[in-house]
Amino acid sequence: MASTRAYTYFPGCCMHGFARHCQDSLYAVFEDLGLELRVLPEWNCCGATTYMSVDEHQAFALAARNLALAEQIGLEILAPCTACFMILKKAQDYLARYPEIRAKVDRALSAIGLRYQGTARIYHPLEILLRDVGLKGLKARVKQPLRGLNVAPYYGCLIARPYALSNGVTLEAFDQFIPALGANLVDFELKAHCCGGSLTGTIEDVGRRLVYILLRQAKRAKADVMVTVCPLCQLNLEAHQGKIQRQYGEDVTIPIPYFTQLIGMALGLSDKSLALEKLLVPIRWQPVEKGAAAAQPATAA
Amino acid sequence: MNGNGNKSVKIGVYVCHCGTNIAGKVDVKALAESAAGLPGVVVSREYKYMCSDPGQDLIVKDTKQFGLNRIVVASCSPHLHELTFRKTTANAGENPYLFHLVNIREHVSWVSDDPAAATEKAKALVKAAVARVFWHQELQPRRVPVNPSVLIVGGGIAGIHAALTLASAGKPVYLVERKPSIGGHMAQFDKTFPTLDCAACILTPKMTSVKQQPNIHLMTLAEVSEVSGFVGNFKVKVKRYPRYIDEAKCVGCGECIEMCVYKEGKYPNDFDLGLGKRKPIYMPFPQAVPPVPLIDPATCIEFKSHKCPKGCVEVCGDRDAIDFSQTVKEVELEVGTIIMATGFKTFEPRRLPQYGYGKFPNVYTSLEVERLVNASGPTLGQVVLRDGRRPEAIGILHCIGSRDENTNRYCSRVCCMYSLKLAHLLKEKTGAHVYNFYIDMRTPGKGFEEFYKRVLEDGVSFIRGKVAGVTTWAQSPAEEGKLILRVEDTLLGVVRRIPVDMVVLSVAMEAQADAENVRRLFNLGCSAEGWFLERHPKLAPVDTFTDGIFLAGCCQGPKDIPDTVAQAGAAAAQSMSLIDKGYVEMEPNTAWIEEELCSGCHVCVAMCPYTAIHFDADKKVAVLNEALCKGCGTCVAACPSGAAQQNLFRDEQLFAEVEGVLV
Amino acid sequence: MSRVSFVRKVKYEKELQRDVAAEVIATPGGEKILSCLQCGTCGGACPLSVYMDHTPRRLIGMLREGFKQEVVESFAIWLCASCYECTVLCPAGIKVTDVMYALKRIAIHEGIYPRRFPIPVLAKEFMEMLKGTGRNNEFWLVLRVLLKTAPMKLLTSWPLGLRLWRRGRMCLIGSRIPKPAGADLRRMLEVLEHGNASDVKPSNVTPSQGPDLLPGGAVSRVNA
Amino acid sequence: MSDGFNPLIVGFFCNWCTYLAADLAGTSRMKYAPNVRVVRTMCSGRVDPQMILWAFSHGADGVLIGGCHPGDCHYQEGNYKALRRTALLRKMLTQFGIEPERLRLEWISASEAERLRDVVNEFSEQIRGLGPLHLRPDVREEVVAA
Ligand SMILES: Cc1cc2nc3c(=O)[nH]c(=O)nc-3n(C[C@H](O)[C@H](O)[C@H](O)COP(=O)(O)OP(=O)(O)OC[C@H]3O[C@@H](n4cnc5c(N)ncnc54)[C@H](O)[C@@H]3O)c2cc1C
Ligand SMILES: Cc1cc2nc3c(=O)[nH]c(=O)nc-3n(C[C@H](O)[C@H](O)[C@H](O)COP(=O)(O)OP(=O)(O)OC[C@H]3O[C@@H](n4cnc5c(N)ncnc54)[C@H](O)[C@@H]3O)c2cc1C
Ligand code: SF4
Ligand code: SF4
Ligand code: SF4
Ligand code: SF4
Ligand code: SF4
Ligand code: SF4
Ligand code: SF4
Ligand code: SF4
Repeated sequence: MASTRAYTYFPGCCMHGFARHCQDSLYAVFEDLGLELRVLPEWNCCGATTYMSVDEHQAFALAARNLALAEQIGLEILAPCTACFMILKKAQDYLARYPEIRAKVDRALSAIGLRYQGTARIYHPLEILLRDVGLKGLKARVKQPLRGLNVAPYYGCLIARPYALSNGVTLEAFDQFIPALGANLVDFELKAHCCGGSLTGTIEDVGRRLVYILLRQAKRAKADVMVTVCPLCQLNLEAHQGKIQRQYGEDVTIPIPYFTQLIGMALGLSDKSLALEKLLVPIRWQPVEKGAAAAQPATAA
Repeated sequence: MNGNGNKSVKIGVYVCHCGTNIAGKVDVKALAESAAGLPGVVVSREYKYMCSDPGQDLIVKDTKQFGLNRIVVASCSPHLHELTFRKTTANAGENPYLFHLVNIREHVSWVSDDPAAATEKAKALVKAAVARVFWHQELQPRRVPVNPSVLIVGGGIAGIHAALTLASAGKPVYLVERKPSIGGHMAQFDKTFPTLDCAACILTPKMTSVKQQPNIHLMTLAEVSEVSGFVGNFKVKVKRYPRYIDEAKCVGCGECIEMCVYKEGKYPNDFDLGLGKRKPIYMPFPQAVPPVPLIDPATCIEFKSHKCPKGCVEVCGDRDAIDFSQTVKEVELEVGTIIMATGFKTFEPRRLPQYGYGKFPNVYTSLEVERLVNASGPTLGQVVLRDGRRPEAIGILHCIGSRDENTNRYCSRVCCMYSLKLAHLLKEKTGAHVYNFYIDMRTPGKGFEEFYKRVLEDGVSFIRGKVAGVTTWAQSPAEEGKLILRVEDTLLGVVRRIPVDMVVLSVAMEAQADAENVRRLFNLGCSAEGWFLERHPKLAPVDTFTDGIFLAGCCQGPKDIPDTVAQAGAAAAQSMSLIDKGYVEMEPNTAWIEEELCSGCHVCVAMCPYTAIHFDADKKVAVLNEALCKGCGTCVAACPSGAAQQNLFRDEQLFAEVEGVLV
Repeated sequence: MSRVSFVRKVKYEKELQRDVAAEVIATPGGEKILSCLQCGTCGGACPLSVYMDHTPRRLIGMLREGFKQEVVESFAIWLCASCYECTVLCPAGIKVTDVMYALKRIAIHEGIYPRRFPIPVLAKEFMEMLKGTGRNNEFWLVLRVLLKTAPMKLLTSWPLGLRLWRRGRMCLIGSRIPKPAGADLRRMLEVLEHGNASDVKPSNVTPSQGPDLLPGGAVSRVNA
Repeated sequence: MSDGFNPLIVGFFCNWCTYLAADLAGTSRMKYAPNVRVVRTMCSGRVDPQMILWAFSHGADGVLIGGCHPGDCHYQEGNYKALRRTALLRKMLTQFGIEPERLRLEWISASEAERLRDVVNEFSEQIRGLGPLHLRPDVREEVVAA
């Protein structure tokens, strides 16, 4: 990259919490590609999917505060958690379409000296990588092709649905980053099937079953790893593998890297900078000179 | 001075209740009373139905009794009843153009909430009309002869039926079809609902008659490229694309196809929707009319490299019908009326990726299945899947691309019925278990419900629920290798997963992809979905807003073959009624130029889109040719000295009207 | 001899509360419920409908007819994972996910949900936490929810916590927004709260505890 | 709200498109603001600046011209001429002290009843916001003479 491009980075709560490793690898990859992330100062929680169940106006205001702050900076917003991403986009959409909501939110924001204009541009980092680095650019920078690694892409619900793909990208276009890294793209039909999200913590049995469906299907499709683009899905898919295995009596162990971890591996970045050791199910893949190098999925720790 | 010279103006005002359509919102009594006080008004009345005979008689009687010489009726849109009341005025012995219609239904009562505001608006409009009609003059409509030739665009069953009807009444017909053969969609079907008669058996004789009828001039591989003129006297340019085989010389023996250097068909056949293969030289389908092959230059070796041994030419021999030198030709036609019969296209199911069309080979569109079950189709009527298997379970999904805010809102009207037909045929041919997934079963037509009963008795499973998506994601061994349909059975109240081998998508009917261009070419209206707009949905379903152009078949909206044929007959009759009358009366709304006022500035000359105005260099004034003027009024608006004026829309009339509405 | 028990299935008009539909129609996304075709696309698409007592379609159908009690007591609204599949596919353009949110809000407002049921508790705790720190810390959130709903589950949940902690993915001291900004945030939320307080209509449903469904109560449905 | 001010708007609607859209709005029973009074012309190209000024000087608070979409004119290009004319006239209006927003030109096809409704409602509101048009007497004379 000739010049450095910069973006406003909206981490969301999980990137500061259980998804540290996602954040580490995101920083590492972006830095390597000459893209700069500037954390949105004073950001607040986007409200997640939960707040909407209690009060919709407050939920929209939470998102709008972040957008108003970002508008002051003017850079494009990157939201690596698809829940944040989707909620920010949905808030933008609804604030534009429902004057009543807009009026209420405006009033609340003005009480704290903020103004929301609706000009923020919100992206998921994967969209940005494909747009600003491009497949060709990515390919050119691959130092350690992930030869022989069978990768199932998993996007989850939120990046695939109404507000997200309004940026005009399709999941099939997203998929292409996998072959660009030298890995094998696994045709994974359930790539946008719901993983149950928070249900694993609330209505556990149902939640675990949804995760089981995905893991089993990925195994059957002969995937060595299932790559995610959302820290929530990432945790959800990797955290319960042991329990699921006991419950269904079936080996469902499969590493669930965050997509920047996978990209970082191909870019030749160090395991440490990608926080690979923080995955609950480690990736055991050794770069091999020639011939197919199969990943060695480990058992759950 | 007024439009009447010095005769005093006596105006009669008539307010229509239209049952409660107007009276329910507008205070018709108050309206009539307020009109009575306007200058020049001699009599003002309200009546239940002005367009009825007693209503019209009222006008005639008053005119005689009070010596009225201006009539204002406040009722519905002029597009509906202007003509009616002009006739009434004429019946009363006055010039029909001394009349003016005020639209207080479509523009007032039906669109207003508040009765007081509606009444006020109606009063203003009536006042304006009274002010305007003051300036009306006696006018004579222009009569122009009607050319008896008819142009029919599109050779599906609609175009074919209209052409045969007109031709047998002795009218010369030009039938222009874009494809190499006429027949349209119907030619692709095996059987037709609800009687299950064989499509070819009923269509082929009609197609052959087209060929044999001396009054029909058939042009295939042709498209209209330009239309000018007006009702009775259209000038049309038609582009004829090369077939590379001379229709006049070819006897249709098909030997050339046999002898083509390609031993087997290699390229997807358009008519079979790619399910069958053809050679570079081919017959679109066995019953094609004209029964002449064509060469596809994109695939023929001679066109690509000029190095083909040309088995085709050799075998054609003395008949010498093959002509690689043909080029695009343009012909000019003169016709009096035009019938649009350009049909429809089917919905592209790739727009709904959840159904896996294009991804899973065994997901088909209904039209493809029509070819599969067709005895003369690519599989000779054997229903075998793309992977060679015979299906044991088949799911037919209704409403794909219809009744859906994400695609088309409307119901395509025929797909319930053809889905029933396909369920029956597929079951008969394969013995498979067939499921139909529907939202509502729409079978309103003669013999349709009986057909539904019959298919119910065939043992087809009818599941009320729209399938959410098609996957290959198996949850059990029984689902392995199948296409799995996930659906909420809304009548039984359970969610079901149903594995099948074949999925049939009952795709919607949509307006042709180029409907927008065609519509512009012919100056037609179009509904938001792209269907050509009829003049009135109930009372003028085959007329358009352009006089002399009529609609037939699915270009106007989705419909089945019986309705298509009925409409084609109606379009032919409308066209014939113009031809047999021999002339049309044109609205006398042409412009004229007052020589004394003309300053010779030239402005109007450039304004006229029909070059109706030229400049007389000797007199130094603009001269207007009334025969060419179409009455747009653009020159009038542009003339800085008020020399250009337009009948029915003179400055005085419009200024008075504007002043009138501003009460 | 087996005994047959009869369940009354009739519904009388006087038992219905038609105003509940109006309430949902008034919320963003719920405007179009009257144009629902009852086609079942949502139910077919929903990854969780197989576990639901009423599918989203039925909920909308019942909502329109005023079956308020059944709708707000439905377990289905809590199963909805906000995956938006239904919303994308609905041929009537209904934002079914938003309708589910609206129903959750009505249920929470009126206190109708299974006792000790974690989701509403989670939602409320989440809200409290945000008002406090402006950000969410999963460790404390989970702890607080579990304490209120199923303290015993702490026992089965700790191994995961431990694994995350070992990998540095669990922070006991949550990230919070700087103090002045935090005050701002609370202020903003309060403005809306007071704005809303006047909008809240008094409930005309007898608050009910609904079936006592502990989280584990769903097990029998799951093995379907 | 400017105390119950009910704007008067003259609508010059082309016979082939906007007039039909208004008919369709009627047959579809759409409800819209009652402020626009329609004068039918065969083409938006017939509407001359003088007529518009005449309307303003005789009490109109706004003028709405409805024509066919570009490329769709029943008479080939009358609508382009209308477009050019209104653009010029808007400049003139300012000199007379008439806000140029009081003159609006919209392309509304025969099938766009919803659009017609929205435009009428929106324009009525906009004019309501601008308040009544008060022409100075001298300007009024000038306008009439123009
Ligand atoms: C899968 C399917 C099954 C059906 N089964 C039945 C059935 O069993 N029974 C029944 O009653 N109805 C059935 N229908 C409906 C039936 O197809 C239509 O009613 C009928 O075909 C309409 O005829 P048409 O002439 O209006 O249009 P089309 O058949 O579409 O013919 C239009 C013709 O115009 C030509 N054309 C188009 N544009 C131009 C142009 N610009 N210039 C020149 N030519 C042009 C086209 O090439 C075509 O030949 C079915 C429809 C479908 C989709
Ligand atoms: C309740 C109802 C509501 C409807 N609403 C609508 C609607 O909103 N929109 C719509 O499009 N359609 C509607 N329809 C359908 C509509 O009524 C018909 O499509 C239409 O009336 C058919 O017209 P027709 O001329 O064929 O028959 P008819 O209206 O029945 O006219 C037949 C005429 O022939 C006369 N006649 C009968 N036998 C003889 C004989 N042997 N000798 C001499 N004269 C004879 C009869 O007296 C009668 O005057 C409705 C139908 C019903 C029943
Ligand atoms: S081109 Fe010649 S060989 Fe071919 S069908 Fe016609 S006559 Fe027969
Ligand atoms: S020229 Fe050759 S390729 Fe072309 S049709 Fe004739 S034989 Fe076939
Ligand atoms: S005819 Fe039947 S299948 Fe076709 S759109 Fe209408 S309801 Fe759906
Ligand atoms: S018989 Fe009449 S009312 Fe009944 S389904 Fe048919 S059209 Fe509808
Ligand atoms: S009215 Fe229109 S068509 Fe007639 S002369 Fe004037 S510009 Fe030409
Ligand atoms: S615009 Fe008027 S004044 Fe000028 S040449 Fe034409 S008619 Fe004469
Ligand atoms: S998909 Fe939409 S229209 Fe169909 S039942 Fe669900 S909410 Fe109703
Ligand atoms: S958003 Fe909720 S109701 Fe809709 S499909 Fe997803 S889980 Fe089901």
